[in-house]
Amino acid sequence: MAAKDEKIKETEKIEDIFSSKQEEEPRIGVYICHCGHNIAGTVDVEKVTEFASALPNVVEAKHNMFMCSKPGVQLLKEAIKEKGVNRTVVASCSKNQHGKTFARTIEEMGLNKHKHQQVNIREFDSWVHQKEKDKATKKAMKLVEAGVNRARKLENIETKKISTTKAALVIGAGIAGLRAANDIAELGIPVYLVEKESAIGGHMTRLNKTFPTNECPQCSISPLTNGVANHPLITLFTNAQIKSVGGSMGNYEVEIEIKPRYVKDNCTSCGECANSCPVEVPSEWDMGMSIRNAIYKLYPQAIPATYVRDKNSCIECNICVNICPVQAIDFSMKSETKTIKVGSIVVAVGYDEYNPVEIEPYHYGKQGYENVITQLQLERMMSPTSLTGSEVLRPSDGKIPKNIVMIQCVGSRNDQVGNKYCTGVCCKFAIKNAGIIKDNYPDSNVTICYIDIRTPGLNFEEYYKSSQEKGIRFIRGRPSEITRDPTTGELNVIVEDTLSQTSLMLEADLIVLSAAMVPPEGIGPLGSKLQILRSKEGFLKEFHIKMNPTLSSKGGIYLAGTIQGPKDISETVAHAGSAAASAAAPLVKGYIEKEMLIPTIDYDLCVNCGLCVSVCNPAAISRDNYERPILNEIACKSCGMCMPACPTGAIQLLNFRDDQLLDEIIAVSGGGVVCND
Amino acid sequence: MIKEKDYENIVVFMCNECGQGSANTAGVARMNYDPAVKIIPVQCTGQVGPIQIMDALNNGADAVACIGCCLGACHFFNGNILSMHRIKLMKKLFKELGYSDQNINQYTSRAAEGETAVGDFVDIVERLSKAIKEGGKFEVEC
Amino acid sequence: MSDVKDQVRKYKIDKDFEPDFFKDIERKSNIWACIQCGTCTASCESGRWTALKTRSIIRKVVLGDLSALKDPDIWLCTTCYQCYERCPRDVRPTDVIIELRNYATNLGNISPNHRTVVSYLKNTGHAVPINDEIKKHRIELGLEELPPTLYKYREEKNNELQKIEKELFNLPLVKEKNKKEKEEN
Amino acid sequence: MVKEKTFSFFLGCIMPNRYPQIEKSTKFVMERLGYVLLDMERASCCPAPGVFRSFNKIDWMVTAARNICIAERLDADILTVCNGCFGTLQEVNKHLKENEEHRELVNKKLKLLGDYEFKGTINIRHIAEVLGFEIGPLGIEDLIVRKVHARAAVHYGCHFLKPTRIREIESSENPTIIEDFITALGVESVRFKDQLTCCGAGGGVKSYDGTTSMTIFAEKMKNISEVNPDFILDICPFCHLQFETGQDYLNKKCNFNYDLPVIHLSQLTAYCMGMDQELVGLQYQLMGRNYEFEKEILKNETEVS
Repeated sequence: MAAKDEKIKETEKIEDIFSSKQEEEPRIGVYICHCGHNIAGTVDVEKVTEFASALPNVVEAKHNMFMCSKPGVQLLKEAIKEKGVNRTVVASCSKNQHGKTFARTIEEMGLNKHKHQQVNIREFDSWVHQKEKDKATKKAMKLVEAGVNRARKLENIETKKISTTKAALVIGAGIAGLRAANDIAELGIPVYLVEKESAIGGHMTRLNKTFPTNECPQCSISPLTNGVANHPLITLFTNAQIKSVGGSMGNYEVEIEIKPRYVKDNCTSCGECANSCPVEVPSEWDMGMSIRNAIYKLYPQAIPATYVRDKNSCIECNICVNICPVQAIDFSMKSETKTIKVGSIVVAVGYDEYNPVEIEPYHYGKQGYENVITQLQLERMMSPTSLTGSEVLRPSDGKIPKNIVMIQCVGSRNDQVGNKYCTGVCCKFAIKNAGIIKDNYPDSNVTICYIDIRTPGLNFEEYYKSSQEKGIRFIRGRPSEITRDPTTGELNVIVEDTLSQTSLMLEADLIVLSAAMVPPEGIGPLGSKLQILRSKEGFLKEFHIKMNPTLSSKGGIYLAGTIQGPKDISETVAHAGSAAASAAAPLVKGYIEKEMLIPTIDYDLCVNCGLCVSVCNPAAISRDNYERPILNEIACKSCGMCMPACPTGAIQLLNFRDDQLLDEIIAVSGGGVVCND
Repeated sequence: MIKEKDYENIVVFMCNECGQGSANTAGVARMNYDPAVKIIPVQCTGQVGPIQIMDALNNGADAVACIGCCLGACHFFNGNILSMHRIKLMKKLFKELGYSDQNINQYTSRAAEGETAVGDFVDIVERLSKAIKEGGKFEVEC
Repeated sequence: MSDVKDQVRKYKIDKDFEPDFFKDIERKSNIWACIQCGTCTASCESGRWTALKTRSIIRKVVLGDLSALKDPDIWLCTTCYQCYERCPRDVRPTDVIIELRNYATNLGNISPNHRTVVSYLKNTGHAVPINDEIKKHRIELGLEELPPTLYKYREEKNNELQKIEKELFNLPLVKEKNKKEKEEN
Repeated sequence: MVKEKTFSFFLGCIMPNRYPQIEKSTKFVMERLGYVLLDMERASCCPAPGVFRSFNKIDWMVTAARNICIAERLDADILTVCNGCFGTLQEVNKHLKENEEHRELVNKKLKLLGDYEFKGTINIRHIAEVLGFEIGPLGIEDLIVRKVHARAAVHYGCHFLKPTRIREIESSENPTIIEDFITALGVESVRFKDQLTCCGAGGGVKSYDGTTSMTIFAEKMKNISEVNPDFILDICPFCHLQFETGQDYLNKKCNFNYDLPVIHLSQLTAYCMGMDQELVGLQYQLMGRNYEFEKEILKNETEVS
């Protein structure tokens, strides 16, 4: 016992050193709530009150039937007014339920709201120990003591108002980016829209049809593309990318690099230049399913309609320069850099189709396996503007295939290639394309080899059923390989129909791989420029998977669409709309309120090791020119992870300082005042 | 099982989100658990360092645990994983020093399911009894 | 018409499975995560000609169906590792089959041919022992009559061949019938 | 450090006891290439990865570890010419280097067999890997005295490349190591259907159920005969045995008329490096006894030796 007392004395000594920081003597008011019978039925509130009143620095201890009621709150007000109470401890329900009520009350009385300490003796005590009343009472005492200990050293925490720049940046002009840009602009906020391709529209404009209604994606998206292109508040940068990002939540400064098109804006999109261009290269946009010239338009309905010159494949014969009726072509154009100031950033850079070369048994892209294509290639082949005239033809010989086999889960659900996730849309688009082929070529045999068919949600199971009714053959089994007979060149798909336990060798004229959605190329550098985190799959990580799927790891930067994870078009649009609303909110309001619950850095103790920098997820701590850590108060998320990382204890989160936590720990771990039963 | 008088105080650091959330849910559902379990609210389990854990043990706590969000659902991205690694290291250290590593633990829980928190508490007690049985429980010499 | 009493139960009940039997199997968690996609069966060269269905074997392990151990099919795997290479969930079916064969061996399910191979190893140190014709060939080729392997040193005192014979691959002699089988009989 | 340009030559079972000509060829090739081959005295069966591993994994590891220990004493990497031996030794070597628990267990059991302790100081090499990568097609070009003009059906076998994550040699779906090498010897590789499937012998199937083994093999032979090669080239004596006895079996039991010579990579390389056809030993084999290589002489043998 004596040893314990000594220890308390020792800690008091340390407290003395710290208390020199304290401006005022703590005067604590403790209030125990009965919560009707909820607390008082189990915990002996009078005993607890008695115990609390004997604790050091407590000037008043009372109990009340309902602390959250008007008379209860009045107790607080009177104590502050009459007894000079400057810290309050209320032992009642959880912080989330009425903690704020009491904090607001003391704020009304002129105290800082962080001077209130809420102790939960209902959810954490009376409700879970109803049968052990004595123990519950004892526990309540300990918890109240902990609360009082904690209250003793509570500091003032100010709330700052940060004004925001009323403009937003949207990166990526696919369906997600367009939706987000449009929604933000409709709220009256200027938007900068940056697209790396020469035209806006993204993957959706590549598709032939969209499920489940088989409607034309070009028709669905064109009102949006036209609307965005003509919106007075939207500034469009095509052929552009992000160079650097500075600043923090509410006020970002972004450098954008715009690559030259080599065609001026007075282009009338007549197409004379492309017709006369002697260079022909496979079109990346069409996944190699068509040919484009060195000067070209991404697709016929492209917006902006201005042509663009591909400098790498151009042979500079100058034919186009001379033939252009409006002299729009100018090879001397240079890339330029623009700096913009924005309050919020929406990242909507979309996805890439997985490249199946990694899955060697399927021999995708190998010589002799030209008839193995991906779904996106099939979409381009079937699209109205394709080279084949929207006919499905075998790439090897241009004949109409009789037997078509689709292979699901290529690059999805595969530990070996590192993509453990299910892309979730492949089943739907394979069913869609299989159905379209079956409609157009009723004599063809279409087989889909799947592991599981995943078509949840309204209309999709019906869509699946209708495709079954069309006579598409579904085989449950993942093909092990695509074999090629070296003498005849015929392809076979080897698969087990697991439902009938038969090994099959399917003849295939055309094999379509339903490749996964993967994070787009170049997302790593973009992520590090924005200083936001990525998930282990490579997509950008959302703030919380359920409650905040559009905010990124950093305040003020939001995610829209498939960059957060694979999604279909309707999910993407919904996600982008939500991102737009979140991104616009602080800009419409004009300011952000932030409680400065932040760490302080004691530079006398700091050894510049940088460990706090490495653990700080929102990248709020960075190093200055002298390698010292400096805190960006606005970016800080008050998690306190930097605290244990610090080897010298130089960095301390306000109100969660080591010594403040110690006081609380002493009480609950049994080292504090001994309470008698 | 150990007798109740063998231990008095189990200190549980619970994070602001799923940790305290699950304890609140357990309370609302009136689930019973050991009164020795006492919760200290923190911002994130990543905030709890060896200092706090040793403080608790030094001041008489019989067992210490950190309860955070599920892996992949930490509201501050990887505080729970950081804490997990930290406690793993501490366990290793305890073992090397000759103490049982069973009385410091890291758990996760789900705010919507009070059972997860209560399950964690039960496990803490079970492990503590193991530590006592092994005879290597960390104790302050005073 | 056969008597109703004579009918044998064709469905299985929970008691027929022993889910804990394979609890020590290596990489258990991976095996449990099998999605039954059939890549292994489709890859299986042996399975194209025999009743071997790798996927069903893995399924039986997951369920704890011990009939997998009595199944002669597990001995038809040529360990070509094609399934091992292609499995999207990294189950490594070849290793699972080898483990099953270990379990089956412990129960005494070993074919007489395999016992002969083991006896060769124990007697000569080789799975394929030398014969007189080959000895002749060796001399013609200018090699030593006997390769410098254990067999050459079999006459040595306290030779290691005897130690190997004593210590390794001591297979259970008779097929032990487990309780259930006895009951059924 | 292990000795450079020196190998402990692991014989295994089938090569010394059935095909001594492969042993002869390998010694010839390696000596010509300037390597020293050390005899591994008292080595045993590797033991075979299909059969013996199926009975008792630990005993399998112990026997293999014993062989590795013999080479560790010689302080030289092991050279094998057999996929089975390579499979066993490489896998056990790698596994025991990584898995402490098994290493202790195996070392405990090794004590019962003699003064052995697995230390993990050496690596296991396969002749095809040494020839194909270390020497390489460019390296061999200057050393050969004649080229063979022929079309070969190359059979890789299974355990040389697979499992790729343990072997770490090359892709198992599109390997080219042997093709690249034999092109330098003048031999053209012909692709045939299902080239990379098993010969049907492994995994103890040949001893367990000869009929299944032969069924798998018959399909293989059908695919090979369709492209009509001059000979079958393999890198494993067990596959060699299967190709030899299998053709014989099919001829006798199923009225086929196969007579394709089966040649190990060592034999072909030795012949190209100047070994007499007599010593290549086709006359001792069951198939293609009278096969003559269609050769192109590049230089006189004396120039080389």
